[in-house]
Amino acid sequence: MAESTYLEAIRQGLFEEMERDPNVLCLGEDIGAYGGAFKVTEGLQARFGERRVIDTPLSEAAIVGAAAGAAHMGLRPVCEMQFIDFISCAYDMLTNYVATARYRAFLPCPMVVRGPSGGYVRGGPFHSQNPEAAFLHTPGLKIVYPATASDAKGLLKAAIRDDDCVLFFEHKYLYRRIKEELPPGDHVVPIGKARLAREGRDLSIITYAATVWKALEAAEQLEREDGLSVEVLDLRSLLPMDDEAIVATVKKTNRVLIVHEDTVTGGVAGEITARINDLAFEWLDAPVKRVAAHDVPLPYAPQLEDFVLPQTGDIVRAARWLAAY
Amino acid sequence: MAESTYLEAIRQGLFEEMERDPNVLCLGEDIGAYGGAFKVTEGLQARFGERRVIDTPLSEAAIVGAAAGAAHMGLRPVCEMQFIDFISCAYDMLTNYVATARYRAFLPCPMVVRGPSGGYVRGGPFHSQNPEAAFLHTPGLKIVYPATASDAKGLLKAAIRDDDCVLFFEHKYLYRRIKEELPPGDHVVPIGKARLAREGRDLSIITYAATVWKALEAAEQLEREDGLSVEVLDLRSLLPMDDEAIVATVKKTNRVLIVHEDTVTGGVAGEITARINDLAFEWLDAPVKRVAAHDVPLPYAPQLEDFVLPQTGDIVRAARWLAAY
Amino acid sequence: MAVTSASKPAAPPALNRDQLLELYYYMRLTRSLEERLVNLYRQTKVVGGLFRSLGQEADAVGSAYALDRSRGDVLSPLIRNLGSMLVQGATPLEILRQYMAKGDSPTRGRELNIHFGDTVRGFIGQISHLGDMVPVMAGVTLSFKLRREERVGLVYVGDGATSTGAFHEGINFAAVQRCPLVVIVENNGYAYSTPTTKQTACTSFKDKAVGYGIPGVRADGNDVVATYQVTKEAVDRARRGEGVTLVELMTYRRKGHAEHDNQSYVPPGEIQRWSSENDPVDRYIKILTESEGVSAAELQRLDARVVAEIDQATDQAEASPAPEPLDALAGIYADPPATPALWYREGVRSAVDQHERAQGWGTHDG
Amino acid sequence: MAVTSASKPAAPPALNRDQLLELYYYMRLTRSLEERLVNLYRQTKVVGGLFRSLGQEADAVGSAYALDRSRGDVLSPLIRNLGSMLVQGATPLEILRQYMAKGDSPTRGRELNIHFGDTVRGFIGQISHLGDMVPVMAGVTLSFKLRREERVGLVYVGDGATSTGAFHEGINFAAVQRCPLVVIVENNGYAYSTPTTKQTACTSFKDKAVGYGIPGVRADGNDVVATYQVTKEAVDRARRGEGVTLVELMTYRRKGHAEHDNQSYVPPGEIQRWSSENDPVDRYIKILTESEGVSAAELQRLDARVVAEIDQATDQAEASPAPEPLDALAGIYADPPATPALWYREGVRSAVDQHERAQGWGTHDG
Ligand SMILES: Cc1ncc(C[n+]2csc(CCOP(=O)(O)OP(=O)(O)O)c2C)c(N)n1
Ligand SMILES: Cc1ncc(C[n+]2csc(CCOP(=O)(O)OP(=O)(O)O)c2C)c(N)n1
Ligand SMILES: [Mg+2]
Ligand SMILES: [Mg+2]
Repeated sequence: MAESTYLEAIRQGLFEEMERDPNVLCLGEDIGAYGGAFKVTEGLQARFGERRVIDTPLSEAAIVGAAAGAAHMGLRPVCEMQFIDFISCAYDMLTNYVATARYRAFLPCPMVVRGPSGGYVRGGPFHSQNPEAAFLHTPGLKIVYPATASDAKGLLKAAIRDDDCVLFFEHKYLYRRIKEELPPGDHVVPIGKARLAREGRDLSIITYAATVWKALEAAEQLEREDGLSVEVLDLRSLLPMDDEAIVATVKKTNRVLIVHEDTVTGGVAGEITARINDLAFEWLDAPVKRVAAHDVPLPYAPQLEDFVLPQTGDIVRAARWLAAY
Repeated sequence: MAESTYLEAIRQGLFEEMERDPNVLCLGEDIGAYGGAFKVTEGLQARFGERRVIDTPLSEAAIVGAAAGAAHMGLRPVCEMQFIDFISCAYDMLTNYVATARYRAFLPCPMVVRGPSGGYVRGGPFHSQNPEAAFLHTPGLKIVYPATASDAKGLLKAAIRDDDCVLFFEHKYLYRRIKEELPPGDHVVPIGKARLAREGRDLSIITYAATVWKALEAAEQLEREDGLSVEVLDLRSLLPMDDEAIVATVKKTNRVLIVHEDTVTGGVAGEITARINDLAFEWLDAPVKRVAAHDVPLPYAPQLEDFVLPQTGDIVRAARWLAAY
Repeated sequence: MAVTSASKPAAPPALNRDQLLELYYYMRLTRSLEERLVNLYRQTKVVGGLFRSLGQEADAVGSAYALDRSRGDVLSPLIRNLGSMLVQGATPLEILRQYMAKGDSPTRGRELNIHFGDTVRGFIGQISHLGDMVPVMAGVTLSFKLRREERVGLVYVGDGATSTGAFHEGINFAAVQRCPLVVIVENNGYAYSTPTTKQTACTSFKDKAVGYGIPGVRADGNDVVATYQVTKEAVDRARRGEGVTLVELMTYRRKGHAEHDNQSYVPPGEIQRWSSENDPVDRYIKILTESEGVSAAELQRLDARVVAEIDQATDQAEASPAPEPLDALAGIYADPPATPALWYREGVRSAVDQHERAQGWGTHDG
Repeated sequence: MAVTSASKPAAPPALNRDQLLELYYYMRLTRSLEERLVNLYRQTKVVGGLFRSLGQEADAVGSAYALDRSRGDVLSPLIRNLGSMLVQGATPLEILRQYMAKGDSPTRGRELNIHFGDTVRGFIGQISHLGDMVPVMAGVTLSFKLRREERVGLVYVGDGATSTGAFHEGINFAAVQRCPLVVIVENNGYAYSTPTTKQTACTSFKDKAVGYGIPGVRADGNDVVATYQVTKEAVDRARRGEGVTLVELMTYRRKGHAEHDNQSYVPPGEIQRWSSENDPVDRYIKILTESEGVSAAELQRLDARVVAEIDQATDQAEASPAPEPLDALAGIYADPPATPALWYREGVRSAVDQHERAQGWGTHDG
């Protein structure tokens, strides 16, 4: 079988789910004839028609709100945010309306909000965001952020089938840069389960999305240069979070580095640290440390962006410090 | 001097700053003749006129956006959200426009967004929110959440004088329930400094806003019933956070309980835990534990709200567990 | 729902005598139920705020009456649309339980006032954030269109809520998609204390329709039949696949925003004028008795029936149990079905069992 | 900025010959500068995306020309309003440095394209989130009103951006407050790939003004003088304290949304028709030469001046230094002035010094 990119994997997931379930439909800006800003939905309208692949006005709150209304009525809308940065315009709708619908009104709200996320692409402050931390705090939502093509496909299919709203963040740096052979058949990856991306004994790196690849690079370098055996846990799902997998890796290596691309203060690493403290404090031989972006809006110039975002070298240095602790 | 409630203290702060600086103005829904939903701005329009106390349309994004524009031009707007829950409608404007204005465009944005926050008042899911965690993750904003009348006044004055945007959360349960004599003169409380609300040796409770009072109650009970000496640190400012004060209390008691009213997952306690790990891991004799709201939208019925929110008894039980660790 | 009485061929175009009396019944039920709620509020049995629609009963009842429940029409009300909810099949018992935060209320104590929904009877549980229901109802009606169902949706917004971004995005979206949606702007003169002149510079909300490329109409919202008719036309239009209509209903909020509001901001005499000259129930009684040949006795019988129904519902609601605390943790997601209690609650439920409240709390010296 | 030439009493009402030539200069400068940017983009010297205004130069230049910088007027442009920025005093050098992410660019490499501001010259640095600048400019102009300054603000939105909640809230707010604001809707037929028929059901954006209770006017945005005139009237109105005007300018986006867009969604012949029949520069040359007595030689001199200016600016911009990495940490707040580097960077700056990039990254097997 041929290899598929991360982007193609997402597109495949959309195709397969739309084929499987006539209630699945897509909503978004420029997703129809144009196929979306990144061409994720290319070919979808040609295949499923204008009724199921709808070009909307430039209105993120309306896209999300309308998806919720349609979801109440039994459809399964998948909304595209042209860049995930614009999800902020639907923040009220998602956190107040969508997330609470089942709890306060017993209204099912099976829908997905997906879009290109993340930096390392010279996109500047408004085309590079990682919004997961802004929604982690909202019971009623689920959040996934895959790092591999096969997880992208499998998690998207799970998200579309989920009976609640799933935020599906796609890392745009990975869209066309990673490729793999996808598992055959109806490949569904359960939401809420982490993936052990690399086994190790000396130290654990807990991460997700694009920095999974940086962590793997760092792990190789650390093995080569320092003889360190580094475990890399790819969370994949952030809400719910796989406490079991987190605790397992902590118990195994007793040293944890959390890595994410989002800014350090208020980022998801804080929640992970708190869970480790709570559930595995006795197993820690060193403080849980964070490698993340500096606390600034992400600047545009390569020299600045590279400085602000976490890099492989940063992970290597931080891991050495932890290993020596 | 007479005692002032928390609410009166805020009103005094507004009056004094508007007297002091003709550039200060207030914007919000029903804040003029009516004096605001909670009467915080009562008397302000009569004193300063319709040009400086402006009743706006029902448009939170416009209120915040217009405040930013006016702030660029040298004014110092104070926006009221009728309930802080509606700040979600201005989420995009605050996190993308306001927070980044200085960094990306060298535009000063001295403004305050304030409003009644928090639960324990049978307000239901949309009149009880604690939005601090949603903004903790946004460099460029500052966040304060006072627990006492004198801090409410002093921090509001500091917020209005600050050259950047300060989110000023007022706990509506405290509005008329606490009273104290306010310090005389131009009472300004610096942003970024915590307050030691009670000294202790055996255990530290780190908290802010309404749960400061629950923590103090618990501390008294623990002293009385268990002979435990409990320190209570009131953060007051969440962004920036007073790392020094946090580390000092950890080094002193070696046991930390973090308490907040907001939901536990993704709440501010995660960030605090990560900082403690980072800066004072060696001083910990027990895991950092969290007492916070259950992860659900806050329900309306007293029996449900009381169950979901953290109560004094919860703090007592958690503290006993920690002390015995 | 049947208000039985002799069926004469009706006067105004579409409504027969039974229907005319049914309109009266719902208006009276709305008003009397709110009066009962005021009593319960004063007895502190209503837990949260109380929002009145006194003087607006006609617009709520007349507009909702234009929907066809048997065809699966759906509405999304505002806090002041108690009348619409009743027309659409909500019961006084549900309303009372909801206001009193009972465990068997439609939201099991989770939400306030008339914030509850039922997709079977066709109302969607709204949230407090004004404007948000417009995009949601755009989506509800989009689903009708996509499935070629001949169903219609109706969403209410206040004069104040028209200023929200959500209103704008939602109505524009629905207009472009030609969703079968009717948007009612209830112009009751105020948003909380804010008069419409501070809400918009336009003189008539129906003029906002132009910018969305949809028809805008205006009617006397205190005339229940006129309200019904103008809404019915919009509903029929939507059902025919001709898209969105904006209907502005002119009315007046005679009570404060909520029970605590003393309306100090209202010009003297204004409320009095509306109540003496333009009460929708009084006006409708006059029409019924003077032009429709309805006798005072007939109306009294309906009034008595309303009182009896409310009395019975009140007794039942008062006897209803409080919610079970642990139920607070159920149903955030379909899967998992509940979230566990936090660690320090293991084996205890003290906050609730001891009914710990916040008395004393806050009396400390800071 | 002076385009010197003999000063004859001007033909169209308000503009003299110098001014007419100045309009030409700015349109030509806009077009040529963008062409230069395309070259630099192909050489990968432009770091991010490149957004063209080919065919829209008249609407940007003519509208901004209606402002009076000497009186402190302020504008907020869109990505396609390079011409407006130039009129308002931005220099080609600034634009080039900005696109090339240089350390001495107006944002020191922090932001893209023409996203930068200067309160002295009167432009506000916009963000990508469309619509947001309308509330911001409502506030900017509110401050003018409150201080009784006779200054005017002008904000641009695209046909697409009119669908945002922020646009609605901002224009309504400004209308109610009678802020001295002009809102230009640049109707260029598309929002990315979305034609206006999928953006709104209304046939003319100027009709949206009705709903806000403000005047709405429409002009040919490819006629630079007409654009100037209609905007000038709105500006004068605002300056007189008469509030907001919505100005719709009809134009056409001949290039894709950004350089990478192949415009496959555009009906065949449409672009060709606009470029051959309705190019704003061609049209203006015809007017200048046929009705204003401007010679071809005069225009060539201006063209040559434009090229010389751009050549010089390009050399300067290319020689400009890259930003200093540590500058990324400065100026998030007034106080503290900078945020410290994270712990694992203490003593190192390796990510940058080693110019670590992401090659190889992602070639792992998942
Ligand atoms: C987005 C938002 N902002 C503020 C509020 C607070 N609020 C509740 S009702 C109200 C006034 C509503 O006025 P209107 O829309 O005219 O409805 P009416 O009460 O007159 O029926 C306000 C400001 C809210 N619910 N939602
Ligand atoms: C709130 C928001 N949603 C989506 C986008 C992505 N986006 C950038 S430009 C664009 C199209 C804009 O069209 P229009 O407003 O007509 O301006 P034009 O490009 O035609 O000048 C879109 C969808 C955005 N910038 N902001
Ligand atoms: Mg109203
Ligand atoms: Mg456009």
